[in-house]
Amino acid sequence: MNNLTIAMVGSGGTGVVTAGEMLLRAAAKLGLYGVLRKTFGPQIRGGESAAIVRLGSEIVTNLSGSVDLLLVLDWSNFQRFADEIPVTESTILIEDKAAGKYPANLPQPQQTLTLDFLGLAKTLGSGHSNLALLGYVTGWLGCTAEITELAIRHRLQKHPQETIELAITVALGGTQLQLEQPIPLKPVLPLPTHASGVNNEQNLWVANGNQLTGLGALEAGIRFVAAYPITPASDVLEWIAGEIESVGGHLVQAEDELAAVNMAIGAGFGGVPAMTATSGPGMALMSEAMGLAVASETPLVVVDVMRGGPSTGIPTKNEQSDFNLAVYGLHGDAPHVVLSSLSISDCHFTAGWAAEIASERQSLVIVLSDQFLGQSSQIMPPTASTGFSANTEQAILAQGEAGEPAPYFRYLDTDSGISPLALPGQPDGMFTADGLEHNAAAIPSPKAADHQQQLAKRLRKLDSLVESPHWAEVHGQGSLLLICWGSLYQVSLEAQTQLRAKGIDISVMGIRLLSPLPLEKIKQAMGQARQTLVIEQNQQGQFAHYLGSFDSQGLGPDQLSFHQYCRPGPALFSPVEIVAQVEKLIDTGMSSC
Amino acid sequence: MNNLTIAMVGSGGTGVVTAGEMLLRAAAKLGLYGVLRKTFGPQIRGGESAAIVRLGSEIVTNLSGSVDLLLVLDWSNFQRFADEIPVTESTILIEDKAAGKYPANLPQPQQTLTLDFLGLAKTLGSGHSNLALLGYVTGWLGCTAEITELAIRHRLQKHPQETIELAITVALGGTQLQLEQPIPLKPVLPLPTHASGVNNEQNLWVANGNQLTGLGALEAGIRFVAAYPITPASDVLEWIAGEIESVGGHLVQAEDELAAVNMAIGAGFGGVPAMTATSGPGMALMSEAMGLAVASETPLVVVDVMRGGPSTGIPTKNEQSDFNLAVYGLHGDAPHVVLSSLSISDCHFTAGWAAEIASERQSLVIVLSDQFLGQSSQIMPPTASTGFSANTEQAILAQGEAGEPAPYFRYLDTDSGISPLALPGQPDGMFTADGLEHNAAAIPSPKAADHQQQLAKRLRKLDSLVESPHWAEVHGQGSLLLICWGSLYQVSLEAQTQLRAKGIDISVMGIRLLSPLPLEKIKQAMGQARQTLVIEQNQQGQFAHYLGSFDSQGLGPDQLSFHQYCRPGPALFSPVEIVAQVEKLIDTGMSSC
Amino acid sequence: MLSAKQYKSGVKPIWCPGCGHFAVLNAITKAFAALEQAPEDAVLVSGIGCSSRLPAYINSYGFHGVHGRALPVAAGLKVARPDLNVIAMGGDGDGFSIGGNHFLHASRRNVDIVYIVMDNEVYGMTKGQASPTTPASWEHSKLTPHGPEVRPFQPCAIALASGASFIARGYSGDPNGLAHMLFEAVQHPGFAFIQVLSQCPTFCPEQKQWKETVHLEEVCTDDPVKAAAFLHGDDGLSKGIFYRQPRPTWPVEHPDTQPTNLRKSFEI
Amino acid sequence: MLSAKQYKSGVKPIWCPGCGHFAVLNAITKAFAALEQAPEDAVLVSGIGCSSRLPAYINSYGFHGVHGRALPVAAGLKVARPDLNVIAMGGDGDGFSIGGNHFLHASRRNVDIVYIVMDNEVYGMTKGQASPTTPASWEHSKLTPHGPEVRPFQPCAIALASGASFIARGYSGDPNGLAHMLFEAVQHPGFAFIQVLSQCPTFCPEQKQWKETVHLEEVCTDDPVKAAAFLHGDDGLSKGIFYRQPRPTWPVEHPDTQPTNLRKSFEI
Ligand SMILES: Cc1ncc(C[n+]2csc(CCOP(=O)(O)OP(=O)(O)O)c2C)c(N)n1
Ligand SMILES: Cc1ncc(C[n+]2csc(CCOP(=O)(O)OP(=O)(O)O)c2C)c(N)n1
Ligand code: SF4
Ligand code: SF4
Ligand SMILES: [Mg+2]
Ligand SMILES: [Mg+2]
Repeated sequence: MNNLTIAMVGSGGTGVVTAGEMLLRAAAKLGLYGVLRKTFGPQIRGGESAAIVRLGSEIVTNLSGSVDLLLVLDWSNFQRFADEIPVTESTILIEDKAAGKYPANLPQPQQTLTLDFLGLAKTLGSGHSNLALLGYVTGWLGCTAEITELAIRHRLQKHPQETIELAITVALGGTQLQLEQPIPLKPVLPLPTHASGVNNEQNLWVANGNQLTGLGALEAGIRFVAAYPITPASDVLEWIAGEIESVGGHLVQAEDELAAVNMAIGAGFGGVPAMTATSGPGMALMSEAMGLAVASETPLVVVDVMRGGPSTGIPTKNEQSDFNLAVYGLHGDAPHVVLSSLSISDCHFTAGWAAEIASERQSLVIVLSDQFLGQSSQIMPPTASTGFSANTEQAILAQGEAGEPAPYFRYLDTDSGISPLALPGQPDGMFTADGLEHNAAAIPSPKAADHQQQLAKRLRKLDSLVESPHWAEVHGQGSLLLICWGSLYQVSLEAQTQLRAKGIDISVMGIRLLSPLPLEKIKQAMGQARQTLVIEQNQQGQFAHYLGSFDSQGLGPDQLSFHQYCRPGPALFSPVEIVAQVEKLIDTGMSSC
Repeated sequence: MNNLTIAMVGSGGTGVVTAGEMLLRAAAKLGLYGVLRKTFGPQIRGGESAAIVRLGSEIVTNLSGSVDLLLVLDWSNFQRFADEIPVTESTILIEDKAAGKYPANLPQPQQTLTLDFLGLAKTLGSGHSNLALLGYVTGWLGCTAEITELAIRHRLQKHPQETIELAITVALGGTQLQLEQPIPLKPVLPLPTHASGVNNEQNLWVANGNQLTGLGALEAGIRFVAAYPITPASDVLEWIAGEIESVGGHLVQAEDELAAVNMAIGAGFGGVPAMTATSGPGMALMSEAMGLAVASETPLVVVDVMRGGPSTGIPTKNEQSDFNLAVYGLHGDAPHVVLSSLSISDCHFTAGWAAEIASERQSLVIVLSDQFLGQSSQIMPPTASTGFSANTEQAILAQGEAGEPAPYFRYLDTDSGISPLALPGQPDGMFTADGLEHNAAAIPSPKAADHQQQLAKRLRKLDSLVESPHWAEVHGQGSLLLICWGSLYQVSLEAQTQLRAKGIDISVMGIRLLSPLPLEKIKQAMGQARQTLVIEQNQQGQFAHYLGSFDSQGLGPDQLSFHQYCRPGPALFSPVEIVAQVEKLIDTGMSSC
Repeated sequence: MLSAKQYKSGVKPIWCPGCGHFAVLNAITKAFAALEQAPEDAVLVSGIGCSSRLPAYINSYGFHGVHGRALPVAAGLKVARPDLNVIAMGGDGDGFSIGGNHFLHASRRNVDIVYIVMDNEVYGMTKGQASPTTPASWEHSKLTPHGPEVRPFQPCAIALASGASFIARGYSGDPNGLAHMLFEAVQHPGFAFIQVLSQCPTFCPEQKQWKETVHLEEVCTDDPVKAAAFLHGDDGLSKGIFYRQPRPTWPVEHPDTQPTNLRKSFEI
Repeated sequence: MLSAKQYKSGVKPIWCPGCGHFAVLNAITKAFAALEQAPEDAVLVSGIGCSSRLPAYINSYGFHGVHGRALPVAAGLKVARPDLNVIAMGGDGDGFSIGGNHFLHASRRNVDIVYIVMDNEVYGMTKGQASPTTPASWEHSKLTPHGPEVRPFQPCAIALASGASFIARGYSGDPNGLAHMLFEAVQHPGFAFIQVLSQCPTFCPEQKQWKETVHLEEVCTDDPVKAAAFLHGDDGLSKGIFYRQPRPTWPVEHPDTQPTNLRKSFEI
């Protein structure tokens, strides 16, 4: 075991999530890798909450599905986390004396230690048992006092000095307690060599996917963002709001999603790369205007950070059930691009790519991220610059070439399907963009020939995308091919590692380009594998249906044949769950959805 | 030839569409069958327009794709109708003297007659050459003066008496002219025996699909309709507006589609069967709230009268390109029902069935009609009562049984998936309907077990629908199976007849239940056929993809294999076009989309 | 006859301690007791937000819809089922931001429903972003780090301009006053709008000041010109019933409507 | 310098003979000539409706969007490209029915754009249904056979209550007056709203009467209370610039904004 999962559970404002954030940062300073997942009850404030921190000496991108060390400050409503924090006989439990009654229907863990964190905090003049707990854990992990202190200072930077100093005192009290009443488990992580001090050499980041989506977008040149808050997408927008002005752009808080998407379209029409971010209910509202972006060929990026559906559903939990809406949810024949982010850090890359495609193809690009990727913080090496650019260099070509204004065909039927685009301000390019069907000269037309020309052009301009090397990440060479997308990719890679340990080699494909689908490449990979398993986190197997829909078409010998495993949220997929599905498939040749 | 297509083309308010309506009614009174299709230029008033009337001695449900007799009052902008009114060497042309110049790039028709309709009208004190034309045609068809007169009176019933009398005079002048300068073609229709008088025996109707959708809805018990105007759905709403109060219901004109769909949901929650009708752009806006209907299990019928897309597209023309939006366009896993109307008269049946299903399954039912079905008028026998009923008899069952209020589980997980529904006013059934995920007792819950239970229940409750005898209309027994939906069904039946004449037997399946898909029944039919051809009127083959997506799933021996032919609007599919595709398939074994 | 308490459903509110929405809940139960409301004949319809969770906490029927659409759901329900007492409710984000259009049109359509907006000048549920009523200089949301820099929305003035026939403003610090307004609003025929200053201690602790600044104004008038002059000069912190002018509600009944044969119009 | 005529694109309007929208088209070209507008620097943004077809008829850039969303498209464009002269336009259905929410929020947000609503009190394009401004008793639409029976929407009063800083009403029978208003509106910093009584002879022939009933009112004020009193008593047929009170436009520039390293915040 070179990684370790620690869950801290509290209630009534005990601050376990704050402690989790400090723990992650302390671990980063120690040179460890890790992921933090926060989870809350329905209350806005003061309700039960939990922080799950998984640490490792190598990159950690997802959760394991199990908990090694469970720290509980309050047992009430613990059952809310039953789906996410399984207690087994092998769990090591540390509970606060004041945590209340151990839940009746929970198995007894391997070892239990009851400590007086609250008492300790009170002795030191504070009510914050969470900080005592934090120091207890960081001490156990081998953090120096300096590291614990730095982590606290970072998290509390906006608080009064007094509060910060007291917090440090309480935490260090916890570290002291750990020496007296140690955890009956050694941290099994091979700690980095500089574990005795602060890690200054390795320049690690702590970031979540939503922030990295923002970074990818701004680095690629997005300079206009329209926002309407929605969980779990708000922090894409909030991160951008804090940064976009410094790069000369603007974020507008719109009155609703209809306004947000249309504002972004307006900016895009003006030649300023534009984006909006939302979640399922908001994207549903954007459907009509997304169709306008398609028909008027206006660049537009829409990020959907998926949550549980349908309707308001389960707003704070993970699911991959907006696939259908993203791929098929426009009226009319409306070809557009759908991408999926394949990891927390890949949110950066995919957002950048989306911005570039939207601009280069004058098209709508939907990015499917999800609640896990978006809201989980990860310790990671800085993501590389993506190099993507949304600069609209495809503005009209021949302008002035002939010495006088050439006739301008905004929607010219070119080989590539991409027509020369003029921007307001260019004297030779005046036209009226239109969601009404039009001819090449942008004049409204209901003629069959114009309609077919424009439909074909809009479809064709996306064709060559499937040649992009970014279409997917493929890892390994096995006789079984595991196909997935979104946050399941990293979990699948871990399952791959676990399977290899059992002597089973699989290859894992995480598809970044969901639409247009790189069918040939997928077929090729499927052809090399003996079996294919498609997994996804929704009830109906939406992606699998989509993949299957490309079958029968050619009626050729290369019919697609694959197995599938799907189930809805809110519980995250775990590597073990995927391993079990692969083994079941290998054993029986069967699988179900 | 037992049918005949007459096209009348005019411009600048010449009133050919009015003449077309009168002609259809006169034909009905004569005992003929027929269809009238109106088509307009982009202008709201006074622009070019055309009426295409196809008449027959047996039921006529669609157009033929060709024109036998072309009557032109104005040649300017004739090219606008090039897609719909093909002129060939065999066309017989009658033009008004004042019609202007014969279009340069048009083939010369078989015979041309230039007559002075305008002069005739003027002589009689009117400017309405269209009425002279009307009388000319009705006379040629064999209508008595009485029939022509009745048709005019009906159409002009809201006009001053004077206007009506003058109109009749002009029309009868046209009839007279026909005796002097006859059309060089005999009406080849075997006229009904009572052709010499008014048909009083046979109780025929003249109706369009939009009206019949309204009739089906009201007869099945829809008593609340929320409306926002949109072409080509407005006349569903307008017809209902004129009738719904008389049956004790209400129609509300809403401020937008978001309001319309939510109003209908509110009424449905109150136990009053409710509906709204719209077209692609409006349905896109309804996506979010349709998801609410699914999650809260509120009965709701949404009729989408499809037009050309994407975006504003081609609002007045036919296309079947909202299939994807209807089937897949909700966020989250949101099972619902999608039906398609299979003919003008079937709009009645399908709307009724939709109302019954929505109520009986507490579900969202989308009905896909299309511009052709919706806005084309047909002479038909009165449609039979559908017998469908949206009466919400599934309201809570056990109420009061125990002598005191029983605990009420609004979202009880039953075998059928249908839970007992209480309506406001019932003392024992109080609950809060919710789009948030909830447990069986309607209390919000983000738990995996509740989510899976409710998702499964909402999926399961639609399962048995595929057993309904109404799932499709299947006609004939051939080695080739032609699968279609919507307005293509009737065209396919005519293609079937034409093919039979050539010695080729095919079977035609018009699918009424698009989702959930009656897969087993389709497979069975496909199993019996040697080849299957799926046809539809959109660019991307949306239905074919959907059908194909059910392949690979079972990995069984019964993989779906079919050919497809698809193309977008605005031009209507013709029987000849389908015949050609079938022959091509038989010849080469190949087909393309 | 039920006591105010008996109108509580027993479902535990998810609200933060000190949230103003508790007072609104209490005011509703009090008004229901005073109205002797049969629980099964009341329907509380809401959108999405902390405030919109309220219906589940009341012992009656409820509909917790989607964000911004409480009013159309409520209007559809009331038109279809005029026998019910339909009360729409939600937050300032729900009602004035995403739901703004329905607010305009409900005001002018005048269906006989009550609409309570729990206005805390913030998006509570999504963790503290500015709403339309947030002061222009409020810098506490990361989404608008310089403050929204937009003139706040004036709900009562807009309700008036849109044609609302009953306009009032209550305050969560005065649940009895609010219960009284609600009592009046339910009895008012037509669309009755109550803006409630309902504090959000979690994201707007500064709203504690309301205790000092909210002031009663006895200005109730039936003259739109007077009401307009008052509301356009108002500081937004006055409370009271400001305007009350009953006018015909929608739908208008047409007593001469005859049952007809639906099929008649198709006959040739 | 271009003449008014040179601002016409040459695309033939689809409008009916006598349609009021022709006058609006002419007023725009006149105002552009007076403003010496560089055609390539103007963008006309519209929704869907007869009126919304206008952009294609002007020699400039145009964006013909979807129904009801002209204002957000225009606002996004103007914020992104402050160098452009952005004019949003559409019909009463587009702007006050489906687009009502954007009207409210554009009024209060005060982005520097002009918004022209060609108000013919009807949905022209969809063949004559009632719009929000249709008289309650207008019985000519099959969709509302008894008339809408709803109090008409009062665009100027609502604009005022929402915070619009320039409010005017013009008339298609007076294109010169309208051109003048538009000239002023373009020069007004912030959101400038012009309601144009623009007749639809096809569906509302009774609007010919406007020639007699529309009257000029010289009441322009910068006092919202005065403007409110006037607009709440107004008959809807007065024309003139009613209100004009420049206030800071959005976005507010923050001159102290420094270029930062976007990646800084992620470092541990
Ligand atoms: C279509 C849609 N957009 C956004 C959201 C996210 N959302 C949920 S509640 C809310 C705002 C709540 O604010 P308010 O209505 O003022 O209620 P409060 O929580 O302050 O009581 C938002 C934006 C959503 N659920 N649906
Ligand atoms: C989402 C959507 N709903 C409905 C329509 C249908 N529609 C087109 S124009 C229009 C109303 C036009 O009225 P108005 O804005 O007053 O313009 P006018 O034609 O009178 O100038 C409507 C309802 C549409 N195109 N899109
Ligand atoms: S966040 Fe604010 S509005 Fe929401 S429950 Fe807490 S105090 Fe109330
Ligand atoms: S219908 Fe009315 S608004 Fe439309 S073009 Fe004709 S006159 Fe103008
Ligand atoms: Mg609020
Ligand atoms: Mg209009």
